[in-house]
Amino acid sequence: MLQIIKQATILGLVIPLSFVLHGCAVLHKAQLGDIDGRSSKNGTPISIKVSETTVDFGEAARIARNLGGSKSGANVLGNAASTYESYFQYGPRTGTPVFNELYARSVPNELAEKCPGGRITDMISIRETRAYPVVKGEIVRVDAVCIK
Amino acid sequence: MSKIKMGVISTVIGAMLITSGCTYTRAISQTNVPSERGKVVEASVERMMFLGIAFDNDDVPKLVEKLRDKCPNGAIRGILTKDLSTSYLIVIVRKTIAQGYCIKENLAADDADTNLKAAELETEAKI
Amino acid sequence: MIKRTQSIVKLLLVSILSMASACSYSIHQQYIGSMDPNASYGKGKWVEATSSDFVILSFAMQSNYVEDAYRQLENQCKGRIAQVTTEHLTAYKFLSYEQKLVLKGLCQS
Amino acid sequence: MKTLLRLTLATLAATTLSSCVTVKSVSISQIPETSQRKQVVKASATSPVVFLIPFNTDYIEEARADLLQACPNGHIEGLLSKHEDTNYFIGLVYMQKVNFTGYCLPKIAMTRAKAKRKG
Repeated sequence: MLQIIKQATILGLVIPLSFVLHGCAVLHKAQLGDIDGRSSKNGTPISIKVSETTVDFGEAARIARNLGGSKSGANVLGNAASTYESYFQYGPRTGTPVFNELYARSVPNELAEKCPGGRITDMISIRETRAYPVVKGEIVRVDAVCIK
Repeated sequence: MSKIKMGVISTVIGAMLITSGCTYTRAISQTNVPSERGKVVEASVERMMFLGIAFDNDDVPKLVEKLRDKCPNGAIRGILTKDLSTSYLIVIVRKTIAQGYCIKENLAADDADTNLKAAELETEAKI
Repeated sequence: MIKRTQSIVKLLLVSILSMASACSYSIHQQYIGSMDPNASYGKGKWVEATSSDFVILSFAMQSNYVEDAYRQLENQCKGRIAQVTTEHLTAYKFLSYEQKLVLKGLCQS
Repeated sequence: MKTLLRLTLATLAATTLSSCVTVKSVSISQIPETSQRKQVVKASATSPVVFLIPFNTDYIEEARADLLQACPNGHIEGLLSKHEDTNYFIGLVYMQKVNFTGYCLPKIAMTRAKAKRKG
């Protein structure tokens, strides 16, 4: 009986909350560069956005554990996910760990491609996360002005 | 509810109460500092988030415009950015502050290549 | 007793293997530094520097890898570096991690 | 499984007792050419966080003020700013630190160079 109440509560809370938090944007860092007076008049605004989709094992574990009974498959999966997170994602983190080290490495080249022969100014570098239930989108975004 | 659960909950609530109003630094950055440091300009963007929930961060890039408006006829150099986050129980306020020096644009250009020219002249002198 | 020893040995082997290879990462920042007013893309060449610090069980007593990367970058360019981009990330391993700093500079020489 | 539990406990104990340094953010600005990398200027400031209570964020401005004082007439380039936390007790007690390192390029560089050329 208790189990049923528990599951009903979770379904009643987690699912609507998932919709509420749908596409929630989390800002981690914002850093500015120099600002050039000419930029506002002669420049072309450019924006680079690179992202990587990943899974939050901790969140997945919590949901699975709550949905399943103590000996259910969901619970076993939950424990596995939680163990993976504690032992293999141990250390400082910004957002949720991703499985591709290089997703943000191309940003300087992309800026150079978007502003060939010119220079950039008024840049702001933003590190953010687009958070969906269990699934997360880790984003690096740079807004700047290209002057030629 | 078990004693452990109660303990955990009360600890969490206690921590929330204690840390309410505390400001944490998330990131900083500093650009090259010019020699002319006469006019200081500062701008910031702030957002209050219930349960820390926000659906976009589009207000953050506006910081550049805000700072630019403070120095309409010049360039801003030596910008120090402070990215802060303050928690008030169930409300989180994130604030990004940028502070720099408003200088004449030709000076900004000079600052960048003065020493390059100087080095060239010194090499000429040696020859 | 033998079984226990075997399981510990297995666990140690798995740990060593896991420590040797990272499978998940956290990109903390990708900061695009300011660019000189007299510089432009296509003028000069890109130089790169990477440094890292391997940390077991959070025992990180210093963060000199940041300065190491900076020195590496400036040593690669005698001229002026007109723009520097700074990427900071963590590569996770078994109960350990690697802090990395990747710098990319536009060398005007 | 028991070994794993022991390992976890060991980890917790280790992290509790260790003073581990974590870099929070880094920024590097344009670096001058070799001949101009002579006068290094440095400044740093710290601020403690005790049981999750930080005292202020002014230490960042304090460090910057010290840096500017170290190079009053010139401009500062190749600026490396490093913001780090040193944990002393399971993330409840830690020290925030900001470090600035750069090169001071005195304004007299041009005049001296011109004089040299004339001479």
